[in-house]
Amino acid sequence: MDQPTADTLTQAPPPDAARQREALRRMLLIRRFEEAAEEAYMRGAIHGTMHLSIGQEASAVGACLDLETGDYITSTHRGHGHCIAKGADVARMFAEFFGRETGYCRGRGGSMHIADIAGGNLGANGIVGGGLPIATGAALAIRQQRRAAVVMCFFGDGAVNEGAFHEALNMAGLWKLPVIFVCENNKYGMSVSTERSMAVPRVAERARAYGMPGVRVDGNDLFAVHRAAGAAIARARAGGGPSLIEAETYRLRGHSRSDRNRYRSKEEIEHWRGLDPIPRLERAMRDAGVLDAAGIAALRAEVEAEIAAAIAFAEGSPVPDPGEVTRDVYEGGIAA
Amino acid sequence: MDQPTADTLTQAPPPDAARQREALRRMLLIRRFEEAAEEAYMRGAIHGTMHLSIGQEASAVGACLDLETGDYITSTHRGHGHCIAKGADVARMFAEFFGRETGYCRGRGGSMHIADIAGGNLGANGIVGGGLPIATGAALAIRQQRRAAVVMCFFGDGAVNEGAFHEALNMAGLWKLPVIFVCENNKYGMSVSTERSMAVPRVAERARAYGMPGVRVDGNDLFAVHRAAGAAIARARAGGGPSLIEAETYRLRGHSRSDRNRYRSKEEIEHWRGLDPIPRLERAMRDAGVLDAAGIAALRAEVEAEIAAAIAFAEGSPVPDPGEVTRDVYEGGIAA
Amino acid sequence: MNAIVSIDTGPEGAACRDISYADAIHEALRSALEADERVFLLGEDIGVYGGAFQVTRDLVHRFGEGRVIDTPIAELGAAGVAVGAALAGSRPVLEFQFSDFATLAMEQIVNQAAKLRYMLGGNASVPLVIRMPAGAGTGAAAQHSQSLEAWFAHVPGLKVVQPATPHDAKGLLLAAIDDPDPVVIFEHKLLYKTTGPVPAEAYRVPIGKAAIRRPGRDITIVATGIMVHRALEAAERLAGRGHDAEVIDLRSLRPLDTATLIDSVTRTTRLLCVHESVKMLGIGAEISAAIAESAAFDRLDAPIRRLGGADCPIPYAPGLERAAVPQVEDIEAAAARLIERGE
Amino acid sequence: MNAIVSIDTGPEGAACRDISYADAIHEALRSALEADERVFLLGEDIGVYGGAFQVTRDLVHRFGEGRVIDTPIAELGAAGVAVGAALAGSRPVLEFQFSDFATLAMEQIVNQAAKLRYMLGGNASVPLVIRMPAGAGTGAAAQHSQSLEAWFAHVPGLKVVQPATPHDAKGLLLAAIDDPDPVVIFEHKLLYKTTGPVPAEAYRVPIGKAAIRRPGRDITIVATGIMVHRALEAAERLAGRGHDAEVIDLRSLRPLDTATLIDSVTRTTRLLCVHESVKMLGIGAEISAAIAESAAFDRLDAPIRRLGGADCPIPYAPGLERAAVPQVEDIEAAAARLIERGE
Ligand SMILES: Cc1ncc(C[n+]2csc(CCOP(=O)(O)OP(=O)(O)O)c2C)c(N)n1
Ligand SMILES: Cc1ncc(C[n+]2csc(CCOP(=O)(O)OP(=O)(O)O)c2C)c(N)n1
Ligand SMILES: [Mg+2]
Ligand SMILES: [Mg+2]
Repeated sequence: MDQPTADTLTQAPPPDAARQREALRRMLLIRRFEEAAEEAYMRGAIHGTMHLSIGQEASAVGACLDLETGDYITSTHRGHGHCIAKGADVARMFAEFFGRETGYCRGRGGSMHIADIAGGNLGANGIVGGGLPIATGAALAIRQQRRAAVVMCFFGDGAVNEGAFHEALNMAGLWKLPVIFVCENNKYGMSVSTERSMAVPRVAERARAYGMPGVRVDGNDLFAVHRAAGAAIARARAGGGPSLIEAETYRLRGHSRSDRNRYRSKEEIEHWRGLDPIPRLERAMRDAGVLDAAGIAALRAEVEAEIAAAIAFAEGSPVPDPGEVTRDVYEGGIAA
Repeated sequence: MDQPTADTLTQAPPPDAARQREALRRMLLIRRFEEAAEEAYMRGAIHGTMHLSIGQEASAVGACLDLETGDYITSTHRGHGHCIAKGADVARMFAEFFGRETGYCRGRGGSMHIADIAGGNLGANGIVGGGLPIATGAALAIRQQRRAAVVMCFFGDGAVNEGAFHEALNMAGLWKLPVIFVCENNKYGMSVSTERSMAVPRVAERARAYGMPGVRVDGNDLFAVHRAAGAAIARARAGGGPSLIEAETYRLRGHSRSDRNRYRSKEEIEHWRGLDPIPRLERAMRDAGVLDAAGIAALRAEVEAEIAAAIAFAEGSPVPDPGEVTRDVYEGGIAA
Repeated sequence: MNAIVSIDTGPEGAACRDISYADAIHEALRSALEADERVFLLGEDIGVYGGAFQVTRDLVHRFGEGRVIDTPIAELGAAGVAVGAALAGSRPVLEFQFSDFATLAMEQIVNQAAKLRYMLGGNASVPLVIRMPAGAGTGAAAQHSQSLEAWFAHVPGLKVVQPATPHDAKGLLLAAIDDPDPVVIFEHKLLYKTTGPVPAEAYRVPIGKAAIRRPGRDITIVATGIMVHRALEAAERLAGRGHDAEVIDLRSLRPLDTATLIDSVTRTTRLLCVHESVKMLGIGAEISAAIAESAAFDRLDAPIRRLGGADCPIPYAPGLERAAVPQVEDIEAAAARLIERGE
Repeated sequence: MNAIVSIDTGPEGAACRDISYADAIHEALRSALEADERVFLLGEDIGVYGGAFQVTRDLVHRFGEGRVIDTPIAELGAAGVAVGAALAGSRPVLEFQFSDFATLAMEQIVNQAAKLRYMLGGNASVPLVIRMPAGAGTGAAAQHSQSLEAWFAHVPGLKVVQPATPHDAKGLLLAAIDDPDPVVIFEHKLLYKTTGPVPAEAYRVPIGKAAIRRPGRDITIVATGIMVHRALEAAERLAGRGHDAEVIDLRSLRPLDTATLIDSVTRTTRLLCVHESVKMLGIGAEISAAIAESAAFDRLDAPIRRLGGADCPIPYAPGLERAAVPQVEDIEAAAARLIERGE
C-alpha cells in the first residue's frame, strides 16, 4: 500500500483579506476572552480551575478557518480557543464559566465541558485523549449519513501517549474516515516534556503507523496552520480519509491555575513570548497591506466591546436552581 | 535521536547441536501436548475453551531459547507453547487443564491463566494486550533491582490494535527497558484479518514510533526467530533497551474450539500446513547432520512417553474442594 | 393465585414462536436495522464470524459491512466511536465480546456516554446501546465470567437491564434502541441457547419495570438474569414443602422498580435477593437497602437475605465454578430458612 | 460516655504534631521509600510538579527519578506497569491524578491485580497500592469529581480504604504498602489541606477496622471520608437538640468491619449511612443490607436511612455542586427524623 505523504498537506490556498481579518478577530477574541476569564477567576467570580490557551490561538483558528456549519470539532480541557474558533458566542461561554442558566451547558459543565452541539462543537473534554475516538465516531456517522462534513479533532502532545490516540487513529486510517487530527504540541503535558514522555517526540511521524499523511507545522503561524488544515479538510471532504497535523506551539500561561512552572525556564517562556501568534499575524497583515494600524485598532475595539457586553450578559444571568440538580440526567428526567 | 534499525536484530549465533535438539524436543512437546489436550477436550475431560497454537511452535521456542532461569515471559490466551518453551512441566499443565489441585494454578486458572511464577512465566492472559504493560513493569522492576534479567513479551497481531500495546511500547522505549516484544502475527485476530483491522498491517514498522528496533522474521523458521530473539535478548541484557520482533506465522487450528473457519479458505490453511515449522526443523537438522531419522524417532518417542505420563499424573490428581472456593483471594484468606 | 404464570407473555394476542434467547436478540437487531437506517452494529467478530455467541449470525450479509462493523480489538476506541456516532445522530449498538472487556472502556461509557447529556445542560443525547455477554458457567475462568452489572447501575446517566427470557431479550433490546439515552444490556451466556415464546413482530418491553413471574404469599424472591430460572425452580421445590414463594424478575437494575418490590414485600413480609454478581455491593444490596428504608420495613417478619456470587474471582475447575454462584438448592435452603424462622 | 473522643489518636504515648492530610501522606511515602528500596512511586506529574495536590512534593529530589517516576499520560499502561513490577518483586505505589481517570485502567486493576493471586492458585502476589484523589467540591465538574469507591469494593481481591483524617491517611497508607495484596486508597481532595495530630514515627492503622469517632446512644451514623467530619458536626447540632448520635468512621470498605457496625446498631437501634458517592449501590447499600441480614435487624427501631450523592453527575455551578452531595444540615435532618419517628 502506498502511504500518503506530508506533501499531500501543503496545498490549500491562502485565505482572502476578509477571512484574514476574521481570523485575526477570532484570535483577538480568544485572547481577550481568556484574559478576562483569568481576571474574573482571580476576583473569585469563577470557581473550579481553567486551562488557558494564551499563545496557542493560531492553531485553533487556523485549523477551523475552512470549516463549515455542518462540520464538527472535538476539543480538550484547553478548549476555549477551539470553541471560539468554531464560532461560539462568548456571552454564552462567559455565562457558562460564571455558572449561569444562560451558559452553553446551563452551568452544568463549566470551562472543561464547554460545548455547542448546535454549532458543531461536540465538546471540550476533561479526559486527556477522550475526544479522539469520539471524533472518529462522529466521522463514521457522517459517512453513514452520506454527509459531506468533516470532523476536526484537537488534542495535546500529552494525549498522544494515551491508548485512545492509537485506537482512534488506527480505526480512522483503516476506515478512511473524514477526520483531521490536530495535535497542538505545546511541548508539555502538564509538567512533563515530550522528551520525558515520548519515546519518539515527533508526533507527525506517527501518521505512518496509521496510513495517513502527517505534517508538522509552525503552530504559531496562522497561515501555516491554515495551509495544512485547509488541505486536510479538502482531502477528507473529497473522501480521501484522515490526516494528522502537528502544530508546534506553546502555552504562555501555566498548565492550570495552580501551576508553579517548576518544570520550565523563564528564558524558554520569554523565547516563546517573542513568537506570540497575534502580533505575528498583525505584522503579516500590515506588511501585506491587508489591514493597517487603524484597522487593527478598530478590530481590537470591536473585540473589547464584545467581551464587555458578554461579561455583562453573564453577570446578569440567573444561577441554576439547586432543586433542579438531578434534571437532565435522562431525557424526560426519569431518574433511578 | 538516532533510531535503532532492524539490522541490530540479526546478529545472534545459531544454537549448537544440543540446543537444536532441545528446541525440536520442545516444539514436539508443544505439538503433542496440544493434540492430547484437544483430544481430552473432545472426550469431555477438559471443560471451558482452549486456544491451540498448533503451527506456531517455532516462534514460542525460538524466542525463549536464549532465556535463562531468572528471565520472565508474559504470555497470551494462546499460551501453551510459551509455557512449555519457558520450561514448564507438562504434567502440571495437564493437571491444570483437568482442573486438579496439582495444576500450576491448583485448578483455579485453566488454559487461559496457565502460569509458572517460579519458573518465570508471569502468566497467560485472558485479556488481549493485557500482558504488554505487565511485561514492561516486570522489566522496570528488573532495572530497579539491578538484575541482568530480561522479559520476553508475547502477543498476537490483534493485540497491536489495543491501546495497551501503544502505551506499553512507548514506556518501554522511553525508559529503555529490558523487554522484547514478540508479535506472533498469525494474520488473524479471531476472524478479522490484519488487513481488516490495521490501517498498516506491518507490525515491525511500528517499532519506529517507539524508538526501538523492529524486525519481521519467518516465524515458522526456528533459526530465524532465534536469530532475532537472541540478538534482542543480548541487547536488552546489555542495557540496550527493548526490541520488537514480528514473527510471521499461522494457526492451523481454529481460533478456539467453537470456530467455524468462515473467514479463511481451505487453500490458505493448506498452504500454511506445507510450512509447518516442525517438519521444517527436522529437515534442516537432518540435512545439517545434526540429527538423523532414528534420532528424531527417539525424540518423538521420548515426548510421547512424557505426554502419556503427564496425562496419567493429571488424571490421578485430586480435584479442588468446593468448600475452598474463597481460599487464596487474599494472602491469609481475609475475605470481606 | 398460586398457579404458575408463564414466564413469557407476549403482547396481547400476538402469535408467538418458541425461539432461543440468541435468536430473539438477532430478531430485534434485524428488525431495528430494517426499520431505521441510523441503526448500526459494531463489535469484535460480529460480521462473518457471527459474534462469539452467534447472535449477529447473518446480519452482515443482509445489511453489509457498513452497518455491521467488525472493529479492531480496541474496546476503548470502539466505545468512543459509538459515543461519537451517537452524538452525531447515528444509533449504534455496541457488542462487547465478553462484558469483562468493558473494563477497558469504562472511561467512554461512564465519563462520556453517561454524563454528556447532563454536562451539556441537556443539549446532547447519546442514544447508545451496549450489549454485554456476562456470567459464569462456561469454564472460561476469571477474566471471561464476571458479572459487573452493579458497576453500571451505580452510574447516573446509564440505564441497565438484564433480560432473563427470549421475550424480554427482544423487547428490552428494541426499547433500548429507541431510548435517547445509553442503555447497557447484560445477557447471561448460559441463556443464549434457552428457548421461549417470542412474538414475531417488533414490540417493546418497558425499561424500568420488574415482572412477577410467580405470585406467592410467603416470601418474595427477587432474582436477576439466569437466577430467575433457578429461583422459579427453587419455588417449585418450596411448594413441595408447603411454602408459597413469589418470584420477581427484576429485569431492570436502573431504574429500579422499587414500587413493585415494596408492594410484593409488603404482602409476603419476607425478602430474598438472588444474583450471580458478587454479593458485596451487588444489586441485592441496593434492593435490601431500598426496602429497609421504605414503608415495607415495618412489615418485615424476617431479616432480608441475599444470595450472590462467592467472594472470589470465578474459578476454572467445574466444582469450584459451580460453588462460586448461587444454585437452586442454595435458593431453596435460604428461602426455607427465612420462612421457617418466622413460623 | 457522651464526651467527644478526639478524632485522631496516635499510637499509645506517641508524640503527635498537627500536620495536614497531604503532609501525612507525604510522610508515609517518604518513610516507606526510606525503609524499603523495593518501594517506588509512579504517576503523572508526581516528580518536579509534586503531584496535582502537592502530596509528593520534594520526593523526587530526595529519592531520584528512578523511584519517583513521572509516567506518560497513559493510565492503563501505568497500572499494568505497576502490576508487572509488583509481580516481579517491587512495591509500587501508583497515583491516579484524579480517581476519575482510573476508569481507563479498570482492566489492569480488576482483571489482573485483583485476580492474579486467585487465578494462579495462590502462587502470585501483587503488592500494589493505588492512591485515588476523589470527590466533589472543587468546581472541577463531572469528569474530575467522582466518588467511585463502591466499584472497587465490589471486587474480590482488592482492599479498599478511605481515610478521613491525617492520622489514618498516614497509618492506612503504611499498612497498604506492607500488604501483600492490592489496596486502593480513596483520598478526598477537600481533605488534603485539613490538619490533625499525626505521630512522627511510622505506624500502621489496620485495614478492615472501623473507628467510633463519637460514642452515642440514640443513633448510629456511619460515614466515610469527608462525610465523617460532616457527620460529627451534625452530631454536635443534634446534641443541642437532645439527641445523642454515635458516629462511626468506616475507614475500610473492603473488608467491611461488620462486627463494629452490628454492635453499634444493636446498642443505638437506628442507622443512618452517609457517603458522597451516588446513593444507589454506594457503600451505604452494603452496610444497610449487611445490617438487615444480621441479628441487629430485630433490634432496629426505625428503617435504615442512607444519604448519598444525588442521582446525577457532579455539576459545575457552585449551588448545584453543593446540592449534589450530603451536607451537614442534610445529615442532621435525616438523623433527627429517624430518632423522632421512634419517640
Ligand atoms: C485521562 C487523563 N489523565 C490525566 C489528566 C490530567 N491532565 C489534565 S491536562 C493534562 C496534560 C495534558 O497535556 P496535553 O495533552 O499536552 O495538553 P495541554 O495541557 O498541553 O494542552 C493532564 C495530565 C486528565 N485530565 N485526563
Ligand atoms: C480485551 C479483549 N478483547 C477481546 C478478546 C476476545 N479475543 C480473545 S483472543 C482474540 C483474538 C486475538 O487475536 P491475536 O492477538 O491476533 O491473537 P491470536 O488469537 O491470533 O493468537 C479475541 C478477539 C479478549 N480476550 N480480550
Ligand atoms: Mg501539551
Ligand atoms: Mg492473531
